Amino acid sequence: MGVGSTVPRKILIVEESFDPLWLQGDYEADSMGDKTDYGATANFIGTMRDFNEGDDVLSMTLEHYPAMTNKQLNEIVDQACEKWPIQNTLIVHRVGEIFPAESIVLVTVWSAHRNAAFDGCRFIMEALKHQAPFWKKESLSEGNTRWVAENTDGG
Amino acid sequence: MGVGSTVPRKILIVEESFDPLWLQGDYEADSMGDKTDYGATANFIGTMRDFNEGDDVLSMTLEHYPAMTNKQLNEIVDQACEKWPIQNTLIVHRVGEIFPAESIVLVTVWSAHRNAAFDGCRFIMEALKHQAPFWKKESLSEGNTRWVAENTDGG
Amino acid sequence: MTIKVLYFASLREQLGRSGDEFDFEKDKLSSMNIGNLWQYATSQSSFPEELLVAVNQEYTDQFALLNDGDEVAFFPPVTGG
Amino acid sequence: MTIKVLYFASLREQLGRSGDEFDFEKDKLSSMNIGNLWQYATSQSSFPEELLVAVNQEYTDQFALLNDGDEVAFFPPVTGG
Repeated sequence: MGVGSTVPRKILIVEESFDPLWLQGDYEADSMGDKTDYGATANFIGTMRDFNEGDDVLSMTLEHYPAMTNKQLNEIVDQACEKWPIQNTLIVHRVGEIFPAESIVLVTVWSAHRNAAFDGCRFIMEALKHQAPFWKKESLSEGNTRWVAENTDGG
Repeated sequence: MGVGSTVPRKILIVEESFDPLWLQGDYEADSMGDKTDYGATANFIGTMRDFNEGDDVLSMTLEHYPAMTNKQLNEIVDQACEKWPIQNTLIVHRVGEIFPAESIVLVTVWSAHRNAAFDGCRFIMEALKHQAPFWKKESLSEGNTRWVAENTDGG
Repeated sequence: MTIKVLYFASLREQLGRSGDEFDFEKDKLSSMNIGNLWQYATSQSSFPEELLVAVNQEYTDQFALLNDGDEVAFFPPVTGG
Repeated sequence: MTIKVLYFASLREQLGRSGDEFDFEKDKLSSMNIGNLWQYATSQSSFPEELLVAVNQEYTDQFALLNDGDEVAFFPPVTGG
């Protein structure tokens, strides 16, 4: 394991609705509260939309593979920390039934420098979308359900 | 003026310490609270560090050119909105005397798509750094002051 | 020689179960790869192109070999985030 | 013909003032560009390479012409964010 695995991070899988900004502020106060050496924080929040592929979506159910989720997300953070000088990372991902306008995912990266924060946050988010074992099933307004087939690049 | 100028945004210059996450949540509740069509929110927070160029920095004083700041930031948001399908933008920038660990700047971009949110947020942040008329003067631990000479690319 | 197999999402629904637990003879296990296990477990003759597989929570492919106690997971493309 | 000139940051400190207000004859103003105004206002013979200038809050350069009522701002490289 490289230097990446020693960089602090918090990875949280939640079954209830969460407030990403509150969690970020809370975690920052806890783990960065005494630090004055980070100059850049970048985050991304994914929110449930009420439409997909032209259909109205009433709710979604997010399934995951708990043991692998945690392992994969930690490896993704390690990879990011080996690429950029990252000081801390917070990942929160929702599972279970979720409704429009609720938060699905939060990725926050703290660094001394803005390129590392921006690049690291985006890298983690893209890797999460393509590697972390989560699956979405949509409940449509017609009463049927369908599995989301694939994550697009940047969609 | 193109489509960009019609996209909602809030641009705030503040003279007191501000809580970027609280302001983002508050603005989102006000201006996006009834929306279920945005899937992606990206933000960047710039925080004052207690060192620069190898020296300890006790505080900074941020000066700006108020009439131009507002005009420039609006133009930058317009440019971003013409490049990407952005739904809303919040920019908060601190002026006056500021201390380590306090927030200097917040840029938040809301969009239906994550690429637009990431790219738009970064574009606005880089343009702000290179075009918006703000200037930083550092008070060093040796008792002297100095003007920050130039913003680096991504530093 | 125990192999635990997990199925997720649409695959779980298609198969009507979330997993299997197999007990193989040592000789049989050492002659099997993931592709063989997939055929054995699901009676599907081919390994779908888009199917993902992890052994002990790490991604691998259909040509990987098996060891006693492995947890093998089959699942469709991931769609989190 | 009035021209308002503003100086910011280190330039303001060097000059010891935050601005000037000039009243030019119409003929004089129409023969001046920003570079000439800079020389007139600061008695500096050359236009520093890194110096930025805005007329009516929009970036421009030393070759731009002036109009009655313009607000001209000179300042060093910006360092916000």
